Amino acid sequence: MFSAVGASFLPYVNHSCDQFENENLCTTHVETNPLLAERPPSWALFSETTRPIVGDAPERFGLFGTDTNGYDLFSRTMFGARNSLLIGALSILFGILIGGILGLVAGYMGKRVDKVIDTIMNIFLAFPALLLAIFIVGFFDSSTTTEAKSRSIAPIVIALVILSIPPIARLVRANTIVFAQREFVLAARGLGAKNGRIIVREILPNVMPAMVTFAITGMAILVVAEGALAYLGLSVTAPTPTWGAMIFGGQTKLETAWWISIMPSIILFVTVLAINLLGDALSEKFRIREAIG
Amino acid sequence: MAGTGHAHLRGDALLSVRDLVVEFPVGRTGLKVNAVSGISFDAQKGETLGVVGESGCGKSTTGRAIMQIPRPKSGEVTFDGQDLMQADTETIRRLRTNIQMIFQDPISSLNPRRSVRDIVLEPLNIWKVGTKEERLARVNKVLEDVGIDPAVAADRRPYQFSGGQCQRISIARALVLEPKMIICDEPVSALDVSVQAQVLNLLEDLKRDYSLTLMFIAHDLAVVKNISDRVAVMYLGKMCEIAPSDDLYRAPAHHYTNVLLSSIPVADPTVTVATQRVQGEPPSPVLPPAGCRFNPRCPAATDRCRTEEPEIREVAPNHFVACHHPIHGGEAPVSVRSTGS
Amino acid sequence: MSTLQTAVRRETGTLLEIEDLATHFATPGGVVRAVDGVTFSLDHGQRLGIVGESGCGKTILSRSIMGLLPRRNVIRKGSVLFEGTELTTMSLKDRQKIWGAEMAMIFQDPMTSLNPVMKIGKQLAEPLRIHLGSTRENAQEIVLKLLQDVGIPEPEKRLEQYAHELSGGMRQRIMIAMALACGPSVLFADEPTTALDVTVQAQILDLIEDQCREREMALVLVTHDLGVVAGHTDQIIVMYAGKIVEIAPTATLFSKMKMPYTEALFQSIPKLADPSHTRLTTIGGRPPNLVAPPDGCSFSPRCPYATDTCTKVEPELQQAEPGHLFACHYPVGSDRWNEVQVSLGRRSGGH
Amino acid sequence: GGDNGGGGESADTVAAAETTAPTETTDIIDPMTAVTPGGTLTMGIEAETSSPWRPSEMVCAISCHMVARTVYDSLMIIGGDNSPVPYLASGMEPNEDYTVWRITARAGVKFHDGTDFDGAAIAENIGRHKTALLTGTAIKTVTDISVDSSDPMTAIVTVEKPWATFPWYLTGQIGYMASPTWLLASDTDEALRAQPVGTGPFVYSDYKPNEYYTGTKNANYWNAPFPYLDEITLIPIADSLKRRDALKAGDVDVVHTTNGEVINEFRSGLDGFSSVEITNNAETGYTLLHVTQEGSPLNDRRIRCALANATDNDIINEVVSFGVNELANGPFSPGQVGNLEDSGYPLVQDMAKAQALIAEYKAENPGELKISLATTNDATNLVVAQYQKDFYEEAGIDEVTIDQIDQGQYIVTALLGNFQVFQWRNHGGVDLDQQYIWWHSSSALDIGSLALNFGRIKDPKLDELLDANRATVDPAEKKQIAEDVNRLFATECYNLWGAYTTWLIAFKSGVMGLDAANLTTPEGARAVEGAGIAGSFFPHTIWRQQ
Amino acid sequence: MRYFLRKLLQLVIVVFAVTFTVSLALGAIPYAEERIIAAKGSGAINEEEKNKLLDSLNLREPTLVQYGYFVGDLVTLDWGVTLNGNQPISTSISDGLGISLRLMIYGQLVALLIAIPAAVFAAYRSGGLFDRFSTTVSFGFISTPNYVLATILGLLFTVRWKLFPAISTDVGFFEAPWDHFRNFFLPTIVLALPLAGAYMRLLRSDLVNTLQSDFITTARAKGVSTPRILFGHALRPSLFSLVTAAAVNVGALVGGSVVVETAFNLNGLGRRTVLGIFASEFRLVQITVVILALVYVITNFLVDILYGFLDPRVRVGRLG
Ligand SMILES: Nc1ncnc2c1ncn2[C@@H]1O[C@H](COP(=O)(O)OP(=O)(O)OP(=O)(O)O)[C@@H](O)[C@H]1O
Ligand SMILES: Nc1ncnc2c1ncn2[C@@H]1O[C@H](COP(=O)(O)OP(=O)(O)OP(=O)(O)O)[C@@H](O)[C@H]1O
Ligand SMILES: [Mg+2]
Ligand SMILES: [Mg+2]
Repeated sequence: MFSAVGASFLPYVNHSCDQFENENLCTTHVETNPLLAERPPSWALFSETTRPIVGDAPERFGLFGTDTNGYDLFSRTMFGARNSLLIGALSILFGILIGGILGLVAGYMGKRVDKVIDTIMNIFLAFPALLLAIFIVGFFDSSTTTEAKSRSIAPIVIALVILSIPPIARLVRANTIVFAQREFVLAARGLGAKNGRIIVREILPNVMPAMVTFAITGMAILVVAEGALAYLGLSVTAPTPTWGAMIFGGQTKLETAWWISIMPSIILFVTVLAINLLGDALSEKFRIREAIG
Repeated sequence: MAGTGHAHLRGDALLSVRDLVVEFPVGRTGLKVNAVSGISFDAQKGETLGVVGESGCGKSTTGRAIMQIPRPKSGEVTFDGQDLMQADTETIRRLRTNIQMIFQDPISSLNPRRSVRDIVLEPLNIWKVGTKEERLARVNKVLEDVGIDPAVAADRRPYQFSGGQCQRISIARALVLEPKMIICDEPVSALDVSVQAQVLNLLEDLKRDYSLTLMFIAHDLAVVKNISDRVAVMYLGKMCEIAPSDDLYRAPAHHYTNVLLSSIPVADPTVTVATQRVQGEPPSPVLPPAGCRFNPRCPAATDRCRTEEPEIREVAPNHFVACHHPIHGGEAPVSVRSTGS
Repeated sequence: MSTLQTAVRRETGTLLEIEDLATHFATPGGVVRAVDGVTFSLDHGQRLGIVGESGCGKTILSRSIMGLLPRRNVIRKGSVLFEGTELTTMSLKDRQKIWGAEMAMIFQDPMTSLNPVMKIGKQLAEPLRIHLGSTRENAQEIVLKLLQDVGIPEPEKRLEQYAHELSGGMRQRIMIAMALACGPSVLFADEPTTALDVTVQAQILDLIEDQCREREMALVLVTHDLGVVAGHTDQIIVMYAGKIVEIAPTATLFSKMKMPYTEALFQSIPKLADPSHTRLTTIGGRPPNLVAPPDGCSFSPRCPYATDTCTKVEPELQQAEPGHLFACHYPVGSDRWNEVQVSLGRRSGGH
Repeated sequence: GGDNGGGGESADTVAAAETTAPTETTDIIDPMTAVTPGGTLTMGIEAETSSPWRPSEMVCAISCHMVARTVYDSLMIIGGDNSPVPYLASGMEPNEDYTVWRITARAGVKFHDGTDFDGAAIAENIGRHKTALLTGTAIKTVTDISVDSSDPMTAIVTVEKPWATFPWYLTGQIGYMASPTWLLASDTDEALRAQPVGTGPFVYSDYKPNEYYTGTKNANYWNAPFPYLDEITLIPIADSLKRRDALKAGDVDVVHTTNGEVINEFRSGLDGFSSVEITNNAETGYTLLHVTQEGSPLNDRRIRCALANATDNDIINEVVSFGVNELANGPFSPGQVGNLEDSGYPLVQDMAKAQALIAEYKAENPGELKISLATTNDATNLVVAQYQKDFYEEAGIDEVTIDQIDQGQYIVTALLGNFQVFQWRNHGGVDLDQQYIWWHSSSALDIGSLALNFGRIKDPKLDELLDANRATVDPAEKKQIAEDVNRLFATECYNLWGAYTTWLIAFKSGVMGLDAANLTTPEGARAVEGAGIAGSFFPHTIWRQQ
Repeated sequence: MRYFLRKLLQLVIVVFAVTFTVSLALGAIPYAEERIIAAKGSGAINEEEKNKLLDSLNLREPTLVQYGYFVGDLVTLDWGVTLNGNQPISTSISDGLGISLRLMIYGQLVALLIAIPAAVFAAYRSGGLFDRFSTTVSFGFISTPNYVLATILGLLFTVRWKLFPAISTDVGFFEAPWDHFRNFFLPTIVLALPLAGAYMRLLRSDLVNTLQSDFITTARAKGVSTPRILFGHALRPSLFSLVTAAAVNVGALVGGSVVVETAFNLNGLGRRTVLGIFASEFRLVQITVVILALVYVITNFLVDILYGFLDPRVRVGRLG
């Protein structure tokens, strides 16, 4: 997904170099290929010019312009994709893993197990999501020592995972119940298969498509959710770019330098749309495959 | 009807079921469905026992209860000399392999996401039978036996097959562990007449080749007659009548059996169908009628039927019925007489 | 349209004339020729059976006649004249005026065919209120009468119930009552009893027959069960791969079937009269692929009598006797047929 | 860290009023002639005080003072000649060596609850500050507060050491006089604490935290003809752009702001709106360094000064404040005593020097050089932090980690001393003595204890200068001391100076009298322009053109 | 009946778990004591006062005792005053709840008013132009952060066109309906648009499935007009996911509209909570969490009943 978005923009990067007489700007672009960069490109690399081009508009600088720190927005957006999508992907991955297991077990075992899991999910849902996130992220930041520390993506992922478990578990549970009633499950039991085997071999493959579709949509949602965390300052520490943090960072400059917020917003939107269309396409594919005859 | 009693049970059966009771809770209401209310029957080795009865009368539940899915509330299920009701989970798991099931819906009974080979291989994998090669060889053989070309079909998935082919695959899966008995739960109800014929023929052949005992559940009496040696008629969780199939069709003793028989549409416009139609709607298994469970709809019901549950008894040689007023005369407990008409 | 009016109009003649009707679906896998050039007509009050294997296009045919098809990816050809009016070119609004009023339909699974969240009474009253503009009270009255007609006990109570609270048989009766509500001149019954018990099936078939007679309503009974059509129709169409392969008055068809497919179908039914363990005749092979139907006669790949001619030349419908048409190069009773029968060690008429 | 309030004593000096309003200026109008009294006014302020309205408990920044001044009068105000003049007090006299102060209550003044204002009220009010976290530190040296046995209108305050500058403290939070009856009642009834009772121009009428505070005209105000307005409402709107929007949309009549974007917008003139700018007595935005932390590289002067040299404040000012502010070279803004043309602090970036300093340090102290930089989640602060990170890293710091913490924790982090580099803004104020508690080693407690000397500066030289300033009233001497302090900060680089804050007050045309200098005492003294706290004014004098 | 008892039991367990965690959570906050003292601002500078303060908050009791006190206070509604002494906690919460509830209800209503017709039309012509257009727009709404939307709409509607106030005041509906509308319009829209996007997606896909059901064909065969089929027959059985999502959002929006509330200066519960965290008003936050949990639990309970109305089959538990 990421490379698809990234790759389609790469030719423009090189192309945009032609517009500049200053060769340094071109080389900067090449050097800071966002897909390879270890850290986000900073204006310090522009030191040939006497002063960084700060908050400049896209029509004058770069593809997307620069932000208030003089960072090239295009590079940061691309680099931010790595973080945002990583956060989204990791969160949904673990969410699916844990939520999926809970849902499968609850749906297949039913009865008491189901009730216990349902209650646990309800407890999680009963906490306001926002506060849960604040608390979780805060918990991992808890030391107020003088030690240098910057928040990595781990606590953010954990917060998002916890937020995404209940809905995933519910979805998987609902699907599992449908398949647990199908006769091939009965047949497997009749063959002497144990519960674990039935869940893994018979039910999981059938619930998988729904999970994958949900995962894809869910990832889009989580990429957006990271933005909400950024609003509360709970996302990855600056200057590491994420889309959420970038959009938030430019929010106060919407009147004077709209591109700082809007450019990453557009990319976020296009990505979310693309991810979801992919999800739709996948689910369509699975649907046809399940059809009879 | 409402057959209690064990008059019809024989000593030398492979499978023997006594007073089987299965109940289910009804949603959130606290009530219960009396799905099976004390049924007894048996099946001898190599025999095909047909079970008929209207929808919801507990046929499938009976079949599953034999396999202990779910475990019945009470009763006795003896298979091959072993009491399944008393066995622990692990023993049952092992014993289940001796009794296999084939289901009504061929699509639903095959996992749509697994290849045909995987599906048929699964039982062997579960029980770790032989080496990998041996398992594959066995799968191929069984597939061939049921008329599926393993070379072409093994890698496909169920949705790429027709209903009849799917049913064959599910039969192959049931056969691959070489069980002693197969419970067929309406295996042809969802199939076209032409395909139905194929599957019925196939079952007959396999029964011979694998020396199987079959329990064949259906609601189509013509189909059941074609395949069965003996036929048991159920109504609302109870046993009505059990007899060798030709006898049963020639001379039904229970009024419900009679109604069933006359309801079968005959593919011959020249035949005027008997006008015997069942009255009223099927009662709910949640609140079954007292006495004989068929009494509210029975043309011959008397007060006795409304209060006293009839006991199973023999009305002709090997022809057992649970009715106070069987069709061919014989008020219970009147001595058995042969059906002359 | 009041019952009286319809009765007057029904006096004579043809109700429906279907001419070269074809319905194809454009799917990603190719064009599915679900119904492929069907021509027949239906008289007032006539009971027609349509039989054939699963997937041969019975449902699509009956829906094509009504014009009740999905909007997208459908290719339609041919003409449907209802009382002389062309239906295929009619606007949706006009067709909605005919649906339920002039032509009604009931379906295979009465559970899924009833709205699970709408009270029975409301669903029943809907066609009355739409087509006849009945008031609530008025509609209720008619509905109660209808429920009595279809033999539902305690009709008042049913009005307030939901579909899931009724038995399968009762649901199908509700469906029938709903179809009959506005006194249509033709009822399409698409496998109305497949989901039901034999005992209930018998009741429902009786009911349909009674109502047709009482209301002088034409019936199109779609089924794959030859037994069902045998007792309840005047005429039968046998379909195979989207085409009519045989059409005959019911009695004629059963006694003098011409098409080997009809024959095979008939022979594969287990018969009560036969003793246990009677070997059944089967039709080999698979139903044809409707995307790429075989050349020549579509049944040829599965037909024991097929020759090169069959695989190359598509047989036209030909007349055996008035009202009995079939499409076969080597019909039952032909020389070729006899030859093969002998080679198979069979005599005519099955076993 | 926005304007994390530095306490009431951040009050006031004198400074030449420097108002520049391009379109329309509020000239000093004789209150007796042109004014039309009446009307209501709504003002958008930048923060909720988020503290109770009892003077000893407030954590008071500008907005808080704006609200407090409607309901309370301070004992002293800063007069037009930049020295404290009595306002609610009728007089304030020291003894010979400035260890005993007699404060006399103005006669005939009544609190809003009808009780009399007297010496006991003064004693009660000042006494309450003794146990307070912030103001308690400020008056730590006060040993006794009593009422003169011979004159019930006079309170006597005794201090440990000579404290010549004490009157400055009574121009702000410590000087606010609340009704002792109310204070007492609110000790038990917590709900009363949010319904202040003072002697001020407006009587408390309604208050919803974070929503609004409303006062209605005190008809019996002792300093007639003030106030002019019938009613004043203050609405906290944290976001400056939103505050401006609210003004433009007509939701409020007046706003104050330090946002460069908004200031520029009003500077260029907007139809229907006027503005005044206040730069005197302004706070200095700066970056705090923790300078005595064990094992911290910041203990080394070279590192601190390297950071100072590495920073290009020009660009930060340009980007963050749209260049509206003047860069700072010390703690005292222009016009403040102690301000120097050249304090020795690097005003322009000198990266080479910074790199040299760090290289020197590194040669002596091998190993990785890491610094953590604390900031809040505020977008602007983050921008600054990222600049700092880039500057410092370019200068040779191996890794600068930005530590984003929420505001609640931010202040505590500062108080506890749990930081290395910290963004901060405060220290407005007129007299150097008002910085005593922030810089003196006596308030540099151990890390982990709440202390106001956040950076834990423990410099005997600085202590000496602060103590000397406290004991004198001689302007020349005070000037010398303040300049020495300025130079000391520049040499030691205890703090990294940023820019002096520019305040702008924008208002609808027709709002008049938004100038402290319009306030006069009954004795005829005028208040200083800017009211001694940049960004604020006295509500007394506002009126609306009808 | 037994079902409701069971639900009730679950409700109790959830509430217990939430209160317990919340009570415990205080211990996990770094420098909680210092933060409380700093927030208190006064009266706590010397050890004695400090201890008095901390003791009065039961902060030094063993965990279980703290929990006991917490629950006791909760139940007796003895919630005290905020640390800064501005307001009784009960007033703060009830004021905030008033604003947030209204905002939530308006937002949900508007979102549903937009989503339902759009979804119905999109589903009716699924794959068509409108379907694709509305999909894109939905994702646009879903992926535009609230604060961006708030800023843009704010610039247009308040500053440029002066149609609505830039900062909303909590004007009661019955006092001044028009002002109430003006003040709540923009926050409602900002809240509603992303919701509408999500709701539309949900409902559309369920509707597409429902429209393929047999009973829809039955209705068509009866001659029912298209709008009536869509709204009268197809809509209700398709509402399950939507209702579930909307129900979950009830809780989420009541406590989680910080962004919108902040953008329009509305002092709702979400904003109060976040400000409460920043101002170390832990007790306020704790109690708010419990209240929000109750809101969640109660909505869930009501929605369970609503399911029964949406689909009578649920009432007898057939859908399990
Ligand atoms: N898991 C279950 N939970 C609750 N009730 C059940 C369950 N399984 C079956 N029943 C009920 O038990 C009764 C008997 O069901 P069963 O499936 O055995 O009937 P059947 O004779 O096989 O019917 P059919 O011909 O429709 O397959 C029915 O009333 C059915 O509703
Ligand atoms: N919407 C559709 N798109 C594509 N193909 C379709 C569609 N509807 C039906 N078909 C195909 O058209 C053919 C005829 O279908 P139809 O439903 O008429 O069969 P049928 O004779 O009624 O079968 P059955 O007995 O199973 O009901 C089938 O092969 C089916 O797969
Ligand atoms: Mg069954
Ligand atoms: Mg069909």
